Amino acid sequence: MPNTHPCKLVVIIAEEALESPLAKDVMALGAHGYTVADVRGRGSHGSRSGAWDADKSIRMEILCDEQTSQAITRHVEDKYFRHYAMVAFVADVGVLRREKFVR
Amino acid sequence: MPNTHPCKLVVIIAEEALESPLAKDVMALGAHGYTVADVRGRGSHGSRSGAWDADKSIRMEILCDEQTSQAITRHVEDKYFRHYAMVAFVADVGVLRREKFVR
Amino acid sequence: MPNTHPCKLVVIIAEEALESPLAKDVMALGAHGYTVADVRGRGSHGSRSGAWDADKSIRMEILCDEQTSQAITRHVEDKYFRHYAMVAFVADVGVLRREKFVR
Amino acid sequence: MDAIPLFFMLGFAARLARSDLKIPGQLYEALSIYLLLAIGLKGGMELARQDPLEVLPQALSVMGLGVVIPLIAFPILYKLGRLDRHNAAAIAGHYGSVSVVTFAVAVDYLLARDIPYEAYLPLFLVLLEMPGIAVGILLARMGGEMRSIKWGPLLHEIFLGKSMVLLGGGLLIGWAAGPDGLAPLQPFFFELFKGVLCLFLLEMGLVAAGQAGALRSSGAFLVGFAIGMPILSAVLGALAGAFIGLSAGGTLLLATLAASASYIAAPAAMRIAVPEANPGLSITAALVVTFPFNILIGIPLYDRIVSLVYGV
Amino acid sequence: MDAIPLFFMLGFAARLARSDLKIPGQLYEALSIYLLLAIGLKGGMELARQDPLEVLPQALSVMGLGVVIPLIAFPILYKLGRLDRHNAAAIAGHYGSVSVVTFAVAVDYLLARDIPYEAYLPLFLVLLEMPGIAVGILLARMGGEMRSIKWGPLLHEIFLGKSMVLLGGGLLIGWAAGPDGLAPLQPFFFELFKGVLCLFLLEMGLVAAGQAGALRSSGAFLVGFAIGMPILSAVLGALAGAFIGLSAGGTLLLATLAASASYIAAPAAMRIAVPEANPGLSITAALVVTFPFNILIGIPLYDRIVSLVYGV
Amino acid sequence: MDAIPLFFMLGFAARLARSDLKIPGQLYEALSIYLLLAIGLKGGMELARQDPLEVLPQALSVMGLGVVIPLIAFPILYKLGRLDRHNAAAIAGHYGSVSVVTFAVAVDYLLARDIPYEAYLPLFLVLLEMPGIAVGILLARMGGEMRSIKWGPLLHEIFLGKSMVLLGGGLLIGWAAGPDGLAPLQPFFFELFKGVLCLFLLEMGLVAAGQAGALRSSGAFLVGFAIGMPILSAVLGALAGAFIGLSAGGTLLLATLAASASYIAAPAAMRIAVPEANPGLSITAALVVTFPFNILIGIPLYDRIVSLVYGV
Ligand SMILES: Nc1ncnc2c1ncn2[C@@H]1O[C@H](COP(=O)(O)O)[C@@H](O)[C@H]1O
Ligand SMILES: Nc1ncnc2c1ncn2[C@@H]1O[C@H](COP(=O)(O)O)[C@@H](O)[C@H]1O
Ligand SMILES: Nc1ncnc2c1ncn2[C@@H]1O[C@H](COP(=O)(O)O)[C@@H](O)[C@H]1O
Ligand code: NA
Ligand code: NA
Ligand code: NA
Repeated sequence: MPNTHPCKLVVIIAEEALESPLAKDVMALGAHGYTVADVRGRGSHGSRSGAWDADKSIRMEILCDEQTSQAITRHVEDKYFRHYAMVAFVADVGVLRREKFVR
Repeated sequence: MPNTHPCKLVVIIAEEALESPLAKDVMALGAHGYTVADVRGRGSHGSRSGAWDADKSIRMEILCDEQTSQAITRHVEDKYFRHYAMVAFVADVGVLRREKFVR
Repeated sequence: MPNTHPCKLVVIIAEEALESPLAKDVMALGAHGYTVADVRGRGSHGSRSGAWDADKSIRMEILCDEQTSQAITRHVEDKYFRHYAMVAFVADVGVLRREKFVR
Repeated sequence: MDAIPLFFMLGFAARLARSDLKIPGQLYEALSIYLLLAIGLKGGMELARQDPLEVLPQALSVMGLGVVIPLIAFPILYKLGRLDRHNAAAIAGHYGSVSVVTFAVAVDYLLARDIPYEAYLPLFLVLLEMPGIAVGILLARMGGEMRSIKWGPLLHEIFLGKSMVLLGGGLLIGWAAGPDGLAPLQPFFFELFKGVLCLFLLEMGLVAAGQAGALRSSGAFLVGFAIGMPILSAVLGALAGAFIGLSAGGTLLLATLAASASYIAAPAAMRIAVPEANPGLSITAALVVTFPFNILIGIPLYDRIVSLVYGV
Repeated sequence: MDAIPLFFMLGFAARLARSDLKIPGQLYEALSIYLLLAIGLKGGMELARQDPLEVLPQALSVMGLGVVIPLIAFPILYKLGRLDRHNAAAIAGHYGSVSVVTFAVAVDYLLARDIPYEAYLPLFLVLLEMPGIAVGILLARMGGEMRSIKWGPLLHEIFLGKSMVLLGGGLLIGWAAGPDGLAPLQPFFFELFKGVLCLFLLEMGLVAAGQAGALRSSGAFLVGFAIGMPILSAVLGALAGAFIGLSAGGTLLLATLAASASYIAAPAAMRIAVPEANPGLSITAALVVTFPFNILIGIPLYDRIVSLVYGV
Repeated sequence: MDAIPLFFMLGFAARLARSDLKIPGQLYEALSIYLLLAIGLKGGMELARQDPLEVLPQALSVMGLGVVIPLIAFPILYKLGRLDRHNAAAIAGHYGSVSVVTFAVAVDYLLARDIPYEAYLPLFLVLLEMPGIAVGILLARMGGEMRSIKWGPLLHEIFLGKSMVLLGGGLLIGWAAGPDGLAPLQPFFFELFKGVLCLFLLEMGLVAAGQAGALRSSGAFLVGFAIGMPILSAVLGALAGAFIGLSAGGTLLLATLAASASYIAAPAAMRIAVPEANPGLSITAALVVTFPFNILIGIPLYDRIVSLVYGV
């Protein structure tokens, strides 16, 4: 009998300049938390090696329910995708302690 | 014909103080390896910015079979969840070189 | 109505020496981008603590279509798995802005 | 030969040759924290010796310079260069603001030649950091969009960005602690300064060469702008310096400040305030062209300009 | 004015104003490694000049102080403050242990005033680091749970934690190498010390202000404790210093050590040994209240106390 | 007692005792960037004073030494040690190349004893870095596989690896800037050198002890090789030094270079060029055995060897 509960994992990889606006937004949209790591990479905006200020990227992951996941993805699509180097994806995972993540 | 084999990915995000106890535990419970990254974040215990010792968090991921995955998640639930800032989730993935991860 | 589209997420955890060869290879095999983080860990080649040059590991993730995902995993299997400390896995995710990731 | 440009060139060459040399990200941050604090402290220490009544009018003129430069740059970029409003305004803002490292290299130029200068000049560095950025943002938002500017977060970004806090904070601490209070910090903040600057320039060389690929797509106009604009601004700066009564050394520093373009504070502020602007353009201009131009060719050139102004 | 508190205040103000200034995590670690090693080296170097027969009884008395302080703090927290046993014990352990940076600030206070002190005092810093932590853990586990303490991992955590290894290791190296062996390390480990300390205090200001939000939920009692307890401990420390025959300067250092609360070694040890305790409470008390209190107000106050004790 | 080996031993002991002390990865990188640059600068500065006609033949002989050593080491490993071709060749390459930190410790040994040496010796450090690696790769690929070597990426890896760029770049800058140009960098790059070296050795101790577990699986032969080979190479180096007319101090440095084994440049190059070789073997030999042997026992021993050669 599994001890995990279905949950969405939203992952956003974006310019570091967006770290604090994104953090504010996802909390406002109903997430109960998030986790951020420093990353580097390459995409349609070219290489982002993370060596200096304007070249840094972050990877934010948010565990949340389906509804919040949609709210977050729609929001970043509307507000940030056009002008910023970023990608986002959603996965289905099973969380422990479900009550931490649902509204 | 896919070259991947079904496998569990257990992800634990926790206070850095737990890095070495967790590492010991997951190996003892049957995992064959793990990967750790430094992260920061926010959750029910407030913000953990990672700026200094007591404020650091890590993200550990473990590829393992179903049985080990359950052993690990149950163990962290019993032993650590009550007193530590942490979350954990499990995902279904497909691994290369299956023999590296199953008991 | 979901705003995400099915996509593959390939994750490769490997010695840091492989970062730039892998980056070149995945782009040549059809990926449109990748993201890299510094990690540490343990596996069949023992502990890799990341404390110094030869001991560092990276985690590369690539969002791509099924075909590219297979090309990448087969390639790393053939070219690198025998001689390097590494693992790789593939997950099904849903991406925003599908056009960024398919050929 | 002076070591500073050599370190920049080493970094530049290493990256062009695709060496795997990297300066770790947190070392870069550590070095820039150090440089900002040290410059602030030094300026503040000297400010303590100054008569405020003398410095105030100078300070106001200097801030005026920070407003004028982007107002000149904008039409050049928008009309002549046919860039869209957002990009023209964002780039103008970068050139209105200043580069701390270029300033440090110019100070070193004076020290190496024993040319005296008003030691409180870091104050002007602080004062010039933000007006240009603010004007750039206003220019981007002119015509209808004006109301959409959220001034709260913006002023916050500008005044509380890391470079303002470290420079300005250093200035205040230096001013409050005075030469005696700072004496025990001498070995760390002052004696190591040039060595740290060299290491930072190595990294700047790596970064600039890494961005050099973007030159091709940015077009000849932008490259011309990134060389011509600093010279024009340096002339304005030199005139302003003479006008407010600075020494020749101080005037060279002011001219260099005017000529320099920001690649730390401005990109961060513009990314949030004018996201429509393509950061590749402004960074290529400021970092890949203007920065090396200034430290390799510009400073000696501005020295000549200052000599002309002073009729030497 | 002395620069050290100014750096702390700059960091504190910057974070309160929500500046985006950050000290990179690995720079923080690098600075703390440096400070611990440098203090250890300096103490060890002076220890080599000392008569062991003279130091031994002093050392034992000092360790007694580390046992007594948490035994006094615990009932205050448990009975008066009505905290549960685990939290009361954990906090008591923090106050039994010491803060390395507070010690460094006190040393700087003496240097700035040319007050002599026993240069081997870092030895007492090392000796005071762990007894308090051990007593705190014992208090937490008293009554039935006693058996559940796994002493192996615990002693390991306490004696082989990074601050013990660096301080103690530095002490041993300094003692073995002696003044001559350390002379070539002088520029790095001693001359830069105060500058590095300032940078570290900038970061401590950022950290303390970042935790300040937790003050609201921690209650007035804890704030009172975090100010009253250091004063009480300082009095004990001053008496102990006089008793074991330290100079006035040395006594001030011992009083400051007694007054200081650990926010590096103790939190790490308690997190593993007493996970039931809420780390927010002890860190708020030790770092947000006691640490700034000590460096801004406490040290001059303890100087007065020492003067009283010495009847000056 | 000299502080340098003490720092290594502290790190080694701390890791063996499973302390949680860690040197952050980026601090490690920062320290190694510093050491490489500083050594290069110092050597380049002295090179400027040298007659090129005198140095050139020396330089060629030294590069010959870098070719000969792996050619001797390979048959020992392959025939005597019965390692497979790839591992034997990779290890031989490590011993043909050099260790920058071992060199720095030997320089410190001379300085502490006031023994003069040719100050341009870092040039030889640069020249010895790569021939050994290239020979190692050729040995690995001999017999059929020869064609499969991709020389382009390989030469790139060797000549543009970070240690070559920093050492060689530092050498060039030091040579171009000369003593006057480097004077303002003195406090940063030269006065702090030994302190930084100590910190680096602390980290090397941690790393070496962390790899020590691999000793068991590597076998007695490899341990013997990792002690015997350096002594043999040191004798060759001492003879070569006497032959090319170096002073006793310079000869000791050359002998130490010959005896040292690379654990930065060689592992990186071999990992790409000879992936079939097990990096555990070469790193255990070079880092866990040879490195500590050299800094603790080897250098004084080679000093004796040099004295014998010079008939003192
Ligand atoms: N296909 C991809 N797979 C993984 N990460 C990606 C991919 N494309 C972009 N990224 C990441 O997202 C960042 C911004 O992407 P872009 O907007 O395409 O430049 C890049 O710097 C990468 O870190
Ligand atoms: N909903 C969430 N999504 C992603 N990460 C989370 C979430 N909640 C908590 N975390 C991470 O887990 C850590 C501890 O969580 P908590 O115990 O809720 O304070 C946080 O600091 C975050 O890094
Ligand atoms: N079971 C596992 N789960 C997660 N990460 C692993 C696992 N096994 C290995 N790794 C990672 O992959 C690296 C190389 O693995 P290996 O080739 O097995 O030594 C390790 O250092 C870990 O970072
Ligand atoms: Na300007
Ligand atoms: Na105390
Ligand atoms: Na060698």
